[in-house]
Amino acid sequence: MAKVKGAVEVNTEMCKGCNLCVVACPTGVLSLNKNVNVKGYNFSYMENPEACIGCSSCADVCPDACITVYRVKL
Amino acid sequence: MAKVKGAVEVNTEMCKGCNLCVVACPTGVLSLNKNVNVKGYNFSYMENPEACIGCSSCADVCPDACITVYRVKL
Amino acid sequence: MKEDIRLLKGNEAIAMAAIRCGCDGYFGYPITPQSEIMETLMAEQPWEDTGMVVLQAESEVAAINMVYGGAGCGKKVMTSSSSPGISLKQEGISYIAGAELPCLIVNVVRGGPGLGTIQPSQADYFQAVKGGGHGDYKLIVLAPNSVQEMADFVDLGFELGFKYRNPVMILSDGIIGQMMERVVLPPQKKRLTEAEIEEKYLWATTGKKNNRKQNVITSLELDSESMEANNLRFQEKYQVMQEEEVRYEEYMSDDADYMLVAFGSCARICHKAVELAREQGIKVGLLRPITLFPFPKKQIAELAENKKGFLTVEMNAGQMVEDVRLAVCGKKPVEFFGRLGGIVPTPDEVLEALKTKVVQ
Amino acid sequence: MKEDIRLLKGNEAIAMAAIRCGCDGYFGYPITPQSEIMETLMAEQPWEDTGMVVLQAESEVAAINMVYGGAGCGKKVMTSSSSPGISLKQEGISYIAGAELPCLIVNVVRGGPGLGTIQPSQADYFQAVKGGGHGDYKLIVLAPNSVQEMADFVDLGFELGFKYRNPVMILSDGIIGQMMERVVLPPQKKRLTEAEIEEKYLWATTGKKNNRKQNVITSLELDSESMEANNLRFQEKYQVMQEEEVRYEEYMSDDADYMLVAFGSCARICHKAVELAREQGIKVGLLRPITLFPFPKKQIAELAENKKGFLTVEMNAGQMVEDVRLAVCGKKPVEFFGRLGGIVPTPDEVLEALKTKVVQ
Amino acid sequence: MTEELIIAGFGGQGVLSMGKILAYTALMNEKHVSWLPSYGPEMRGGTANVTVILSDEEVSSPVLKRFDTVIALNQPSLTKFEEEVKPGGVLIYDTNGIKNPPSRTDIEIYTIDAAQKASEMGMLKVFNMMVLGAYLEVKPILTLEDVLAGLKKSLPERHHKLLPVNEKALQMGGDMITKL
Amino acid sequence: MTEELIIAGFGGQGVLSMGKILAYTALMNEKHVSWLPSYGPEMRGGTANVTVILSDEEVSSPVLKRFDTVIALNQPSLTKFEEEVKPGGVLIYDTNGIKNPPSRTDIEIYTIDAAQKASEMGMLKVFNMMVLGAYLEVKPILTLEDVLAGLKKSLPERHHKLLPVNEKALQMGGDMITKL
Amino acid sequence: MDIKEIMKPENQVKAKSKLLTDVPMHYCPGCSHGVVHKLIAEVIEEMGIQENTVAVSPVGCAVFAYNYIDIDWHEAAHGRAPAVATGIKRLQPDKFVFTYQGDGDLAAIGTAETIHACNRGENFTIIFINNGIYGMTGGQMAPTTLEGMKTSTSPQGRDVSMAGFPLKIADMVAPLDGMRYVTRQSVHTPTAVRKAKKAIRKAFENQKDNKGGSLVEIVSTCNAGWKMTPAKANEWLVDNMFPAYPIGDLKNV
Amino acid sequence: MDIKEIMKPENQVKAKSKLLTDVPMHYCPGCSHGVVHKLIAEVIEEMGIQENTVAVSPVGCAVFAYNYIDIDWHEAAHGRAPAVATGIKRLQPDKFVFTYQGDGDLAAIGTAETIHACNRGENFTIIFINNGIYGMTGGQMAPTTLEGMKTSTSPQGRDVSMAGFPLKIADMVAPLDGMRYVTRQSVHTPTAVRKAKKAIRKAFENQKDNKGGSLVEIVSTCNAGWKMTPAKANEWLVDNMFPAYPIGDLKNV
Ligand SMILES: Cc1ncc(C[n+]2csc(CCOP(=O)(O)OP(=O)(O)O)c2C)c(N)n1
Ligand SMILES: Cc1ncc(C[n+]2csc(CCOP(=O)(O)OP(=O)(O)O)c2C)c(N)n1
Ligand code: SF4
Ligand code: SF4
Ligand code: SF4
Ligand code: SF4
Ligand code: SF4
Ligand code: SF4
Ligand SMILES: [Mg+2]
Ligand SMILES: [Mg+2]
Repeated sequence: MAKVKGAVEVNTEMCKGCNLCVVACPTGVLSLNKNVNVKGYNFSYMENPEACIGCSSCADVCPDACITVYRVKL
Repeated sequence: MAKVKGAVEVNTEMCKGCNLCVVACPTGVLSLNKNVNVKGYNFSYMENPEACIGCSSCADVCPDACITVYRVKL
Repeated sequence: MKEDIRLLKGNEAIAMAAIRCGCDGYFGYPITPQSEIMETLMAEQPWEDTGMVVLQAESEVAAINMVYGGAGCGKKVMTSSSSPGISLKQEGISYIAGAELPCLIVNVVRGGPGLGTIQPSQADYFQAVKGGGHGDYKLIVLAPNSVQEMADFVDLGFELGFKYRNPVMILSDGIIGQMMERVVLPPQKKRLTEAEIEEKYLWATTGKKNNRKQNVITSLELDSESMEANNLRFQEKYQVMQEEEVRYEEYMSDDADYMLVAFGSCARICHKAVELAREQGIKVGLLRPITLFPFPKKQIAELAENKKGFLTVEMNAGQMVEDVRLAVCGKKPVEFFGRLGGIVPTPDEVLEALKTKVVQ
Repeated sequence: MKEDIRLLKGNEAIAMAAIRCGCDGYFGYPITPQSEIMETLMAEQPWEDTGMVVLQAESEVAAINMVYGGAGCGKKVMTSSSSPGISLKQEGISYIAGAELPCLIVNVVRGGPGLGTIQPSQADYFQAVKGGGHGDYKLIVLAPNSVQEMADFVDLGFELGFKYRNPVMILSDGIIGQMMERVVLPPQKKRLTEAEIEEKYLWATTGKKNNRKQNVITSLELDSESMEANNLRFQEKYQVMQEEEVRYEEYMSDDADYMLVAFGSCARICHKAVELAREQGIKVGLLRPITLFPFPKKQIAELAENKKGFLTVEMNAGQMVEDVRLAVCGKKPVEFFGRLGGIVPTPDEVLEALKTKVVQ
Repeated sequence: MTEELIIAGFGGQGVLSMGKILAYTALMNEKHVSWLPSYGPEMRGGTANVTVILSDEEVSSPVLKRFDTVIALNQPSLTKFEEEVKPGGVLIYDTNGIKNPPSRTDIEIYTIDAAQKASEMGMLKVFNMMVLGAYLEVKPILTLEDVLAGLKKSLPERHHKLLPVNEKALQMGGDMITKL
Repeated sequence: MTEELIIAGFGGQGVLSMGKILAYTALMNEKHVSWLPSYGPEMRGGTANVTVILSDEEVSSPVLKRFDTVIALNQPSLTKFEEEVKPGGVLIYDTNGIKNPPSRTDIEIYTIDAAQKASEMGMLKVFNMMVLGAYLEVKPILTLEDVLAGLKKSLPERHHKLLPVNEKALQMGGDMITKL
Repeated sequence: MDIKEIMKPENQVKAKSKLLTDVPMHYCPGCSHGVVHKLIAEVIEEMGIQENTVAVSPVGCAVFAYNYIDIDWHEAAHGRAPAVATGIKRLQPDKFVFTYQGDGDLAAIGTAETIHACNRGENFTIIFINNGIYGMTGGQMAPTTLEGMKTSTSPQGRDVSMAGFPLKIADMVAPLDGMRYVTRQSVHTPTAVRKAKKAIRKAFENQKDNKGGSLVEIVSTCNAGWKMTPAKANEWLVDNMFPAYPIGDLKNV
Repeated sequence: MDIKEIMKPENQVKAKSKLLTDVPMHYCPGCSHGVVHKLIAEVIEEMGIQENTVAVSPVGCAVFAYNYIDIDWHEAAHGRAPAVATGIKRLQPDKFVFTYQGDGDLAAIGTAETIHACNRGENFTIIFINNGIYGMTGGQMAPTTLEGMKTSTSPQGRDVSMAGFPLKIADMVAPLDGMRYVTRQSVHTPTAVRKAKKAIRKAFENQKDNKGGSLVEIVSTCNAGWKMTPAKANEWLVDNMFPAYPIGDLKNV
């Protein structure tokens, strides 16, 4: 079991649904939402929040700096 | 004794007295004249014509293409 | 022969017309709102067909100098750009004028100064007609007001360019460049062969042969007397253009009390404004200069005799209005209405300006 | 304090004056007949003294863009060149005008078009005053007619530049640049410190600190309404200049029947021509515009009321004469006399032209 | 006959090509036309609009501020162009994502639900043809046949297989339109 | 007093600096001056000339076509500028290499043989000062002392050792001049 | 553990840099420009040099960079950023100065300015976004466009016999004596992003040490110009751009 | 043997090329430009291509080259010869085209045009006269001016910390794929002159073979600008220029 646990917060209004965070996440946490934001983009969200290890990969690749990452050592 | 003999003809009016042919001549044939041409340059001439071996060195380095070279095999 | 009718953007029309008029080479650099010119040429691949060369240069400066090279060979060559890019070409343009070479330069004007905006503008009028480059020279400047004229002025431009050995500019703008209209494309002309060029253009650098003297393309002359003589020859040439090449269009001017003067896309808007004004019983006409140099000064001077006033309408802060004033020469009031920065005046605004500024 | 009197070339005077007025940086590229400006600066080594930066750029294009960079930091920066080099700077000049930055550009004009000649000319008048670059902008253009004015206009140029946040051009020519005359050099001023710049020029990019908003030097505005607003602000600024900054000189105009109008070195020649004419009993005066933009149109319009005619004399094919005509507005005849291609008119020729073209 | 029209929406909605097909078809039917896009720095997303004029006379100004018809395909376009419909003119808008419907009462207002429908039916690529069909239902300046003929002429041969789905979209659009 | 003068010769003959010393000295003596070189693309050789105006009044045109004095230091300069001497004016020329002497009779003509002399005496570097001395003999606008003082002020300290030879040259020039 | 509990300020390990403004970037979804902006903002924030930084963005997709990073900026003419930066740095030598240039900008129209600034060893940083295309103007061929690559001005694919070869400008400037640090990085994976950030930091540190020129090339994607999804563009980048523009340091002295 | 006897037409081994006109060259005595002009004229004459040659001389001391070599010429703006030549060669691909450029021209203002013409592999010849100075305008510093060398804009000697380093542009373009032949030669001795001529010939032959770009750099003197006699300038060339610009082929493929 993971010794760390993470979570991310996506700024859904800034998100452009580019999918890069989804691809970058090593544990398959993220997915694009079926709903769209005001700009018409399918924003990213934690589909499997429990899998998040707070590794920041998603935030690193996000071009629009939409992702805030949290992590706790268990 | 040399097996070839040479001579050069300097276009004295085109000559600018730069002295490069004088320096380039391996046998010390050329020298700058004390007289000047219409443009006021001390033009080059054969001071020691007998030493000329027709090697064209003078003509090669002349920037103003003033020198015609002749050579005969003896 | 059936007419080749298309629905094209102004920029596309220029490209298609260039191929068809037997243009030998295009050298350009991308910039909005005219990149379609090179893109269309690249898509059409004329080098496979007519042999026309199309090259994306490393910059506008390089492009105009490639044009200088090609033009010196007696070839029909052209470049195109938009305002900032045209500014960069000014040295080259002055060289081409000074070396008396024909070529075609297209400026699809956007709003300035500086990087400005990519929206349409006419603020490069002065640059085009007074000489943005150094020295006393003139370009022949053609101002199309439709996609059809975009196409037509390519051929006309080359014709005038070679007739006078002078660079020609098509001064268009973002509207004419980007809009689509019906256009009848000219039939395909053959490019000239080297032999034809040698026969027609004795000055072309096709290689010194047939015992002719060497040909030298240059604008340099360090002897002041000769340099003055060159310049006087240019001035005479410009005078001949002024007498023989003025082109303009009048609309409802016969019975008009007032005249609008506008060129290019602005003239389209003024055309509509004339219609609106006439509906309201205001007798107004429109003079549209087609050649900005040579400018229709005689025509305007004549109109000044029996009209009551002029309104010059431009998408700039007032540039052509100076030429209108020079032509009118104080005989009648000449007012100005303009929009700036990429904003296009509407026919209603023009009508309003006419009423407040000119109509007594 | 004792005056610092020197015998200097106009070009040298510019360099010396630049150091003394606290100029922060010079960026240039060699070209005849103005290379002495940079050469003098390099010999004087002001970086050792005042800290002024002097850099030989890789091209005129680079130089004007270095100026753009330095000017944005609130520094007093300048460049100089001659005609072809100034043409290359047109894009950069338009950017500087569009970003509303102060700077000084010196054009020591030579004959064109193209490579032309290195001899003196005034054929870049249009380029300087109508805008050789794209878009609606104006330079403040100062036309010195002596070595002293070459020196004086450096300081004046910077003063006006900063006052209006606008580029200023000194439009000189090969005569003024190359001739030596007595010149009184101004005393050494201190360069501004960073703190002083931050206080005086709130727009300068000195680093975003003290909780101010970021400063952005730009001429870009894609929103057409805002872009138009920018442009209208520029036009208002130019209007203020027109009202407040016109400079000119009159000579013997009070009782004159006829007026010569000439600028720069040509005005010197006309000055002598006035003397010659007066000897022959011809009552002629001289108006010398010192600011070419803003142009002394009001003054000329007033003169037009009671003079019989005007002769504009230029070393070109007739450029400023258009502005004279616009000012006179048909009230009196405005004739032109010019020499071209590097030839300088003599006072006798001017007198002759006056007699044949203007004097009734 | 003169029809002055603006079509406005998001960049990817096929606004420009819809205008182009309309203009092209009109051209083939001996009308005078002009097609003027608003253009911006080309990046994905953003809004786009195109002014199309179809007329029996020559078109004078291609730039207009009042339109016979406005077709708005998203909220910003609707908001911006509602006021530019001439009194008595026509406003057509797609209801998808519209939170502030139009409020004018001096014009004819029509809605379509094409975006939703197109997405449901996997016909997003011909969404703009639905809208065109709807428009022609209200303003039958050109027949669907004309449009199809125009499409056929303007498409390269290898794309002719797409004609049937376009035809379907045109028809669906015509059926879909509702007057408010 | 106004003296309008042109000095013309080969590039290497010190024409420009001669004019400069003259102008500088006059400036120090409260005169108005202008010094205008003809300039060309800078390469060695070629001809050079400089127009110098010295006056009690402000100098108006620095460009002239008629001169009070012409100093010609080679044949091309003599040929070109002879006709530009004002009637009654002065023409001074160095005889070295002159094949076509001047023919005007309405002016005062002087010759010097400075080039030859300077070359003989190894004083080529101060040839121009000889010419200046000769000129001042004919037109004593400035004294030799003034010129020397001017030279002293304009030369950097380390070159002051050259002052004596300059003085000598000035004097020699004055002695050398012959009226035709 | 509940998500809410994790999402407490003290557990925050990664957040948007304070130097990034709240203005939504105008870039296409997935564009590399955004990532690099973020890194620059972070580096400036971490070095604490916001007050001393002046940046230059020439026209190109990143022309509005000044709207996103909260420092002083100059918008520059196409290609002239290195000259503009020279003016800034020479006159304010104690500021951190960087240019942010595209491949069209830096390797086509701005070739002379780039090479001469590098040759003079101007003590500033060049951030070079090499996406093999002119993004802003609609996807025309850039000097760095790969052989055979389709763009709007090479619709049949770049034909090197007509249009010349992909220009490796970092290789050209690396040997210049004025240059101290020339590196090629990318931002297509988290690891790459972290390396790229280190490179940018190093380039900025060099300025502090008055070392001379640094150039950080970011081999980037332009998914819009390449006509691919962002993820696909990243793959294409690896397969096609990297062989031509291999990642790594070219010079570090 | 009497001199008159030797000087018979049949004994003539070297004479002025027929392609050189009778106009006296305006160059300073001993200037390298003259020597190179002569070589070019000889090569064109020997290859028999006078009728098919179009040359480009930009402004610089050689701006009047057209007065001396009897072929068709274009005078070009400062720095733009490679662009002008591109226009000529693309439109007349069967002509022999060459540019004749100084170091100020080719390595300063014309850097972009030079590099891009080379990168495109334009099938023409660049003759590059590197005399380390701006001759024409009175001896200002060029990009190739050596460290410490005095010029009118570096009167205290070139200070590389301010003005940058001598730019080795032949080294920069040699690696470009478009370039087939890049060589550095000189004309300070008869042997050097003969080698230089061979190099020029090779560069012209490459055009015939449609090979792509060739650049022949001639490391030259400008005795006027250097303020030396011509002979002294040649010595200075060997001692100072050659170490920085070593003679030899940089590329020949
Ligand atoms: C003088 C000039 N020429 C051309 C342009 C048009 N233009 C703007 S950005 C650009 C190129 C953009 O490409 P790049 O530098 O690679 O940046 P990217 O958009 O790919 O990030 C061009 C050609 C211009 N603005 N100014
Ligand atoms: C646009 C422009 N800038 C500057 C000049 C002035 N200029 C003429 S030649 C030259 C440089 C000459 O040096 P180089 O190219 O090395 O040739 P060289 O004379 O040494 O043979 C310069 C700066 C010009 N004519 N045009
Ligand atoms: S922090 Fe790591 S694990 Fe968590 S969502 Fe982001 S990439 Fe996935
Ligand atoms: S990377 Fe950023 S913009 Fe892209 S989908 Fe994820 S959160 Fe949204
Ligand atoms: S040919 Fe040879 S030997 Fe004769 S003069 Fe010339 S260099 Fe001397
Ligand atoms: S090399 Fe030529 S120009 Fe020089 S001195 Fe000899 S002949 Fe005269
Ligand atoms: S066009 Fe390309 S570079 Fe520009 S924002 Fe879109 S993806 Fe990025
Ligand atoms: S200045 Fe130099 S390059 Fe020019 S001609 Fe004289 S020696 Fe030759
Ligand atoms: Mg790019
Ligand atoms: Mg040189």
